[in-house]
Amino acid sequence: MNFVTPLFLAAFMLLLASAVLAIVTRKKFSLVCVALTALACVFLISGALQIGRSDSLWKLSGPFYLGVAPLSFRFDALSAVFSALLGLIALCAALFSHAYLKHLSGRINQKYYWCSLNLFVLGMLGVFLAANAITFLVSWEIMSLSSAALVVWNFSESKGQKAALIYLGATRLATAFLSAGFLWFHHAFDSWDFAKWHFNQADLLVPSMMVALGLFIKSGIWPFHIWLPYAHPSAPSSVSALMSGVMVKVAVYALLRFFLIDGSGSIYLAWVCIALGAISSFWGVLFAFVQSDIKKLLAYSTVENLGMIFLAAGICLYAQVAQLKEIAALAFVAVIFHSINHGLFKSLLFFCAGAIDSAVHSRKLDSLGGLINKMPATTGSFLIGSTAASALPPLNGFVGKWLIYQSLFMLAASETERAMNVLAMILIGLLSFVGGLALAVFAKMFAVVFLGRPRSPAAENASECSKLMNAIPAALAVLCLVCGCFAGPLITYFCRMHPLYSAVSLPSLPIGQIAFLFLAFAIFFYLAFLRKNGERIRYFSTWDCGYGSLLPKMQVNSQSFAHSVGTIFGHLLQYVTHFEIGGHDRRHFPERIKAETVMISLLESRIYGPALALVRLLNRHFSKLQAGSIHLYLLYVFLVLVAMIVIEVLA
Amino acid sequence: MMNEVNLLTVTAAVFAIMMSGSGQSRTNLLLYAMQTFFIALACLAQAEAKGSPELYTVVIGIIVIKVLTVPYFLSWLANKIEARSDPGAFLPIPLTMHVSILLFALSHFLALGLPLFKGIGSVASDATGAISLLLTGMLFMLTRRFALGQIIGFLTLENGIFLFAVTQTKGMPFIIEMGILLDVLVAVMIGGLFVFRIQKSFEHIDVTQLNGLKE
Amino acid sequence: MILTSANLVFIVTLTIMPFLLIGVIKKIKACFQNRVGPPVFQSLYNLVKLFNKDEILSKDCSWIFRSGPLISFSGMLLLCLSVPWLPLQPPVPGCDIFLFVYVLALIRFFSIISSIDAGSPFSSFAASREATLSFLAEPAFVLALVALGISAHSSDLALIFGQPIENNRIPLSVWFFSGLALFLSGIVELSRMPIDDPSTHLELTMVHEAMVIENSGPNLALVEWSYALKLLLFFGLIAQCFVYSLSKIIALPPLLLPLSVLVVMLALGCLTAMIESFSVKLSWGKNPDFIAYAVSMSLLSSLAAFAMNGGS
Amino acid sequence: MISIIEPKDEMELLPALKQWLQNDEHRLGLITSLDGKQLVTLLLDLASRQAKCWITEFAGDSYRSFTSSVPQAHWFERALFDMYGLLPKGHPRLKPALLNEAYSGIFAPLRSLAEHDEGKSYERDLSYMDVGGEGVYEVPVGPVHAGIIEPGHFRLSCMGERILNLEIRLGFLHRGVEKRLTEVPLTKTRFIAEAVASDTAAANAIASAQAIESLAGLVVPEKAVCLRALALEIERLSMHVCDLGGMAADLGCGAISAAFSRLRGSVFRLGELLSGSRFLRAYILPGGVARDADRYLAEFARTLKPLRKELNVVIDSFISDAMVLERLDGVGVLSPAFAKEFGLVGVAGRASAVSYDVRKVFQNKILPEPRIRFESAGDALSRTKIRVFEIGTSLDLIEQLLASLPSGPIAVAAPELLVPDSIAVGIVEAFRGELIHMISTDNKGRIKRYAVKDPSLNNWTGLAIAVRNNFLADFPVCNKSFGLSYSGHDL
Repeated sequence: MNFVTPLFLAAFMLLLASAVLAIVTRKKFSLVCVALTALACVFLISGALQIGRSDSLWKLSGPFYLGVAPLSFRFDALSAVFSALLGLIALCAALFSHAYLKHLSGRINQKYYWCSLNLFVLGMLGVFLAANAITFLVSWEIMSLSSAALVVWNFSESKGQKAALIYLGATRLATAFLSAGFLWFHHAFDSWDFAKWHFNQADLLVPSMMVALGLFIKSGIWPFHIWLPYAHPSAPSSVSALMSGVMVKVAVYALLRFFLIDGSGSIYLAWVCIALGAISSFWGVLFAFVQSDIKKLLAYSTVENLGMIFLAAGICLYAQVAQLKEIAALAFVAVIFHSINHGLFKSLLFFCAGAIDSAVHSRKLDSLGGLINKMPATTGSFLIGSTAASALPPLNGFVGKWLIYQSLFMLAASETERAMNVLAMILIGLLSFVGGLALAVFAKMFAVVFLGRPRSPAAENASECSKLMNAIPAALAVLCLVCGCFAGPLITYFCRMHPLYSAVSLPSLPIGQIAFLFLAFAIFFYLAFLRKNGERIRYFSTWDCGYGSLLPKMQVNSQSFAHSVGTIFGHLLQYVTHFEIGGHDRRHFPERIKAETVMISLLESRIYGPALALVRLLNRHFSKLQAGSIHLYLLYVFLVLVAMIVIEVLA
Repeated sequence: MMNEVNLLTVTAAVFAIMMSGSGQSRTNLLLYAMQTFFIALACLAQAEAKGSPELYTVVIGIIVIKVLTVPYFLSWLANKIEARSDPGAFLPIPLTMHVSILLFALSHFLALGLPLFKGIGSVASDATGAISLLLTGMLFMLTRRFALGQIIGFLTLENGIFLFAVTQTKGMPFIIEMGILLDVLVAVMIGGLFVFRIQKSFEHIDVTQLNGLKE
Repeated sequence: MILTSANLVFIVTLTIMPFLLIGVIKKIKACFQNRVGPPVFQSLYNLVKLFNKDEILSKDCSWIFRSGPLISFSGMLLLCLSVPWLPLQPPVPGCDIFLFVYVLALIRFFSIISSIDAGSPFSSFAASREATLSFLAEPAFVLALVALGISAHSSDLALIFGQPIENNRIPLSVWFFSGLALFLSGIVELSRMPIDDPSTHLELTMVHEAMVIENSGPNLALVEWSYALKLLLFFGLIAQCFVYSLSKIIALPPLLLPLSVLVVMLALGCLTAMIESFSVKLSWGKNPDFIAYAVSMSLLSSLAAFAMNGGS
Repeated sequence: MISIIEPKDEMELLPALKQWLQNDEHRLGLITSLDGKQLVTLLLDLASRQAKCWITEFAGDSYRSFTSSVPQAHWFERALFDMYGLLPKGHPRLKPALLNEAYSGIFAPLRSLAEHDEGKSYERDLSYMDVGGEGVYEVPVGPVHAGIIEPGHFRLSCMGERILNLEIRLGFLHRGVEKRLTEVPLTKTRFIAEAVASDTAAANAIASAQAIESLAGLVVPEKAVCLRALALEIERLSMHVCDLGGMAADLGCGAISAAFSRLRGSVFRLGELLSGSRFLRAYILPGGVARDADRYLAEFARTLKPLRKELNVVIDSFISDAMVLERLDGVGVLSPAFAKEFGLVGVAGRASAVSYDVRKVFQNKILPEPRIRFESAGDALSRTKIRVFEIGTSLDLIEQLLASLPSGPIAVAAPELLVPDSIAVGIVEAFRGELIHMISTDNKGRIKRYAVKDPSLNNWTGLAIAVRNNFLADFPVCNKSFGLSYSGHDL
């Protein structure tokens, strides 16, 4: 008995109902909305789990025809995986929001929030299930607009305005490219059905690049990443979790669906993916290191992880062209697995960031510290999230990264073009560098937020937030651990999803055993050496060189931790420290010194800024053409007509 | 596969790469001497292989002039003008080393693409070291700020040309090779004098400052 | 884990060798300073002493503080049992290059956060230094191993190292350059001169020593023990690189292989001691230049790996 | 030498001082007070080899601060505030120099008991500058240090690895030396004087003896003058070798540091042969020296000869090492302008183009003149180079003194009482630089006020300025290259 279609249908309906309910009712709707959304997510997950390997198609016809094509949905393993992820994160986000919104109460319109959130989830679900271009675009638009609405919730602040504008601009651009590409494909294949399209045909390079470009923009990969660090800090944490955990994966899903799953590949797209992926993983982690706002840091880390996913996708594409089956299968699994991983740990981290924000009312790393004693549960989840994000064994982040490394390693050792071997080698070097930096980023963040002494009174007086807000990150942390330790079956499952590689056997890692041995060692040595000393521990203040109590300022903070890196990569980061020395005799006896470090985003200042300025300049000139006189417009029409006739005649 | 000459030339090139990663004059000179010594050895191996006796004289000439005299003279000079280290220009010095490794890989591919002089029994991959030396020398000259670095870069470049000639041709006439050696010596001496002059008139030997002399 | 003769040798050397290495380094340094120096096994005696001592903890620190040494020791021990630092099959199979690198990273992560935990100004800036240095050196370390792996057509460390000589397909130059790269990045990872001075008393210049400045008693013992194991692990791998590259020139009898690796490890200890007696600790700003050398060596090693791989 | 005493009006003091310092041959020696009712400004005229005291009487317990025009004065004024509670009005950074948190606000050590009974309390500003800006953190170092050194607290404000500001707090060792020196009998003075800073025992003893001798009108026998100079140079040699060894240890060259320590032992041996004490203690007394070394001179020469050779080998291998040069080059730069304005002395001064050396100006004419060298880079390298050069100079001087040692008595008897109502100073080039002991007598010829100015007093500010914008990890190297004294400062 197949319950898939009804389950999904129910999920759709419930989401829609929840969205409508939020707007319509006037009373205490929040709880009902949460319940409806959560129920929808549960249906979603159970539906996704039931899909298995059988594909099925479900069409909505009649009134939902939309003029050109019916809304049609397809349920297969790939969409199942991603919708399961969506269901899970959306469930968490809905439950989390319920508690979290109290923190924002007064500043956020809850009706508006719940409606947008439900639509957002609905849109993403639509994209994951879309079987034709129209359905895809419609869902895509719902997703983009509702997420934009969620980003702009504090439109009154100028920061929020800027974030919303940049985000909206990026989404518009992405939709524009996608639509153009889809139109072209429709023209080529005379159908809106994805099943009939072949993206990797050599003569359709231009439209597939357009589609890819749209996806790149949406995924926030370099150099289109600039909307991420604006949108994430601006949106509420639960939305950031959903955006970073799932929404950017929509682009990955589309990439998989359009370009990867059919087993052919375009070599040009492979190069683009590899290049942009490599650059953005490096760029993202480097910028993440020097950030001092938790959510900005997490946003840049998303850029890094997306970079790695796209890098793996590029390798998969290349290997498909070069007929390297094993590598292609590895990279394919890596793309899916790391998308899931990133969805899990990044949303976990964003939820924790929300919890911290609601407890301390600050996201500035340099005003936190010492939260481990105040928020023990959040600390535990955050620690697991950080270790997963730094790709440390035995967590899921490591397995994802290991798959990418392994595919690169096999590529470097394979008998293919020599240049590709060398490139794979260089990419391994780059990834290890990125890995080292990511470790530094998350070690810094964890240590500055949770350890040491509190750096502000707010952090001093923080207290643990509600149980629900603790339970959700904790559940995700457990999932991270499970996905890491029992990665073997998952890897096999993901590999089977690809129609061509289901028989390929992949190298595997005894990560579960290693983790078990490690744990056994740790417990044994704890019991052997540390525990029996319990009564022989004396407590004393931290070594202060005999001067007296240490101030909160006397421990390294986020910016100082990253300062060396900032100076080493000063050119890329545009990292400059300004000094302000004041006083009556500032040469000999300065009375005030102030040091301020500024960073100007190279891309924004050198590329996007001038480009925007150019557009504005052109606008100013072109606006003269639009004088508002009907005669002028008639003149234009006339001129165009004449021009077309001339062209026709000449042709 | 590797033969002796190849191994020696590649070793010389590796020394040149290591040289390009150091900003210290004395380390540079030491590594230059090592590099030239291995070139002399390569020359010796070539002499063995081809049985050309006049090459032995050239080897002795290289060792006396380029391995011993020139580095010694330059390190004396560096001491004299207190040019201990070079801060580098255009590119950070550690990056120069990585770029020169890239150039090394490039010269490997380039050498594989060279037309072979099959008749004289040379192997294309021998040229890897020579081309790499040439490129590294040029890069070295480009990335150093002080005149001493330019001289060392020039010498490395010259080593590359010499090595190319030795490994890829049947061998230049003896007299020309010796002449080149003497030329190098003279060039270094004159270069040293220039360094002194620059030092004297500008109080430092930063050649980027010479740009300011243009009208 | 089955108790074979190889495993027995492995475990016996694992218990003695780390302390011997540290002892030899200290002894030779003392020699250069006209001192008699501590007994060779002093670090072992120190360990026993520390395990019997009381522990002082900072009031500001949490459970993270004590987890750092514990995780670092357990991880090191795990690595020492699964990485073939002696040319024998390790007791625990299945460690590949990337797992090795990332278990080291796990240890580093926890040592960084545990050093910041107490909120000491010294250990927290040392943690920042450790993070900076290690990610700069990471590519050198990984690429050196990967170059070996590419030549051996496997990423399993047991198939790269720990092989009998006749099975060893990796060319001399790859062994040699990887050995150099591992040595240079090992200096960074092990915080030895000229990156970090392990015998200095100056808190402001230290890296590793300042990170563990708050540890005491059994906690400190675990830190020191895991450091000794790390030294063993790195020196074992480096020594194997050099021994294998030597074995390409001189035929070594297979039975002598583990022995000669042990000898080379001690020789590396001597070399380290010499560097530490005569070299100058680099200025903080010059450390990236030093690490650039390590990266260069690993790049050369990978180039060699490709050049030699071409024939097959 | 007996200094010329000139009364100066409070209003004309500052312009006069500014005018005095316009001349390159003039220096400000010391600003202090006799009993808290006046300012004593000691001025040195290097051309005419004279010392001059301006005595400014003023009412109340505050005066106009000089610091804004004469930066060198700031530490003197801080010390005056600590010792007498004299408030310098308009001082930009009036923080304790000699006292710390442990002393109550009422306590001013050199004020009379009567004034203490009045119960006047002083607000001591014990804060540190709070360097602003995001990402700035503070590293407190000391007063208990990891090495076995004396207490001092350094508050470093850093941005990452860069030092933005250093504030130095000393005074943890306040021992009441100056007060005690006025209380003990004249015959015991020398023991306390040489304990002002025990690594500078000979120089302190000589300065003290010189001041007392001038007040007693004694002429020291020539042989004693030469033996004293010998002791001074041995001390200089030993401490410079020690400092170089410390520098080598801080840079991490264990072997070279050990070699320096061993050689310092040989220098101690020289001191023992000369004076009977390895640290030259209890050797110099007013009127001459305590012991004739004739019997040991042969042994002395035998020890000296190989020492010079060995020292040269070790120093060469240290200072010609390219890595050492690179390491020290450009670290801890103190520009000549700052050095001049803060009146730096000694090695640190000569490394920043302040060529002043007491031996050139104030020493006895019969002694051989030292070669003086100065550098203008002002970095740790130049300080090390100057130190190396001075080791050579000291060895030369020791050889010259040994070759031309006059014969005759080694001491004359010292009197019980001194010339009343006058001020005398003893100025010596200690190994750290200009050391001044100033003694003022009351109307009965007893010591009324004994002031000591250690060379470190001039130089601590130099250190604080030199480390700005350096790497945090370079602070020990900067500190060692200055090689300053804590106990000499904390009297």
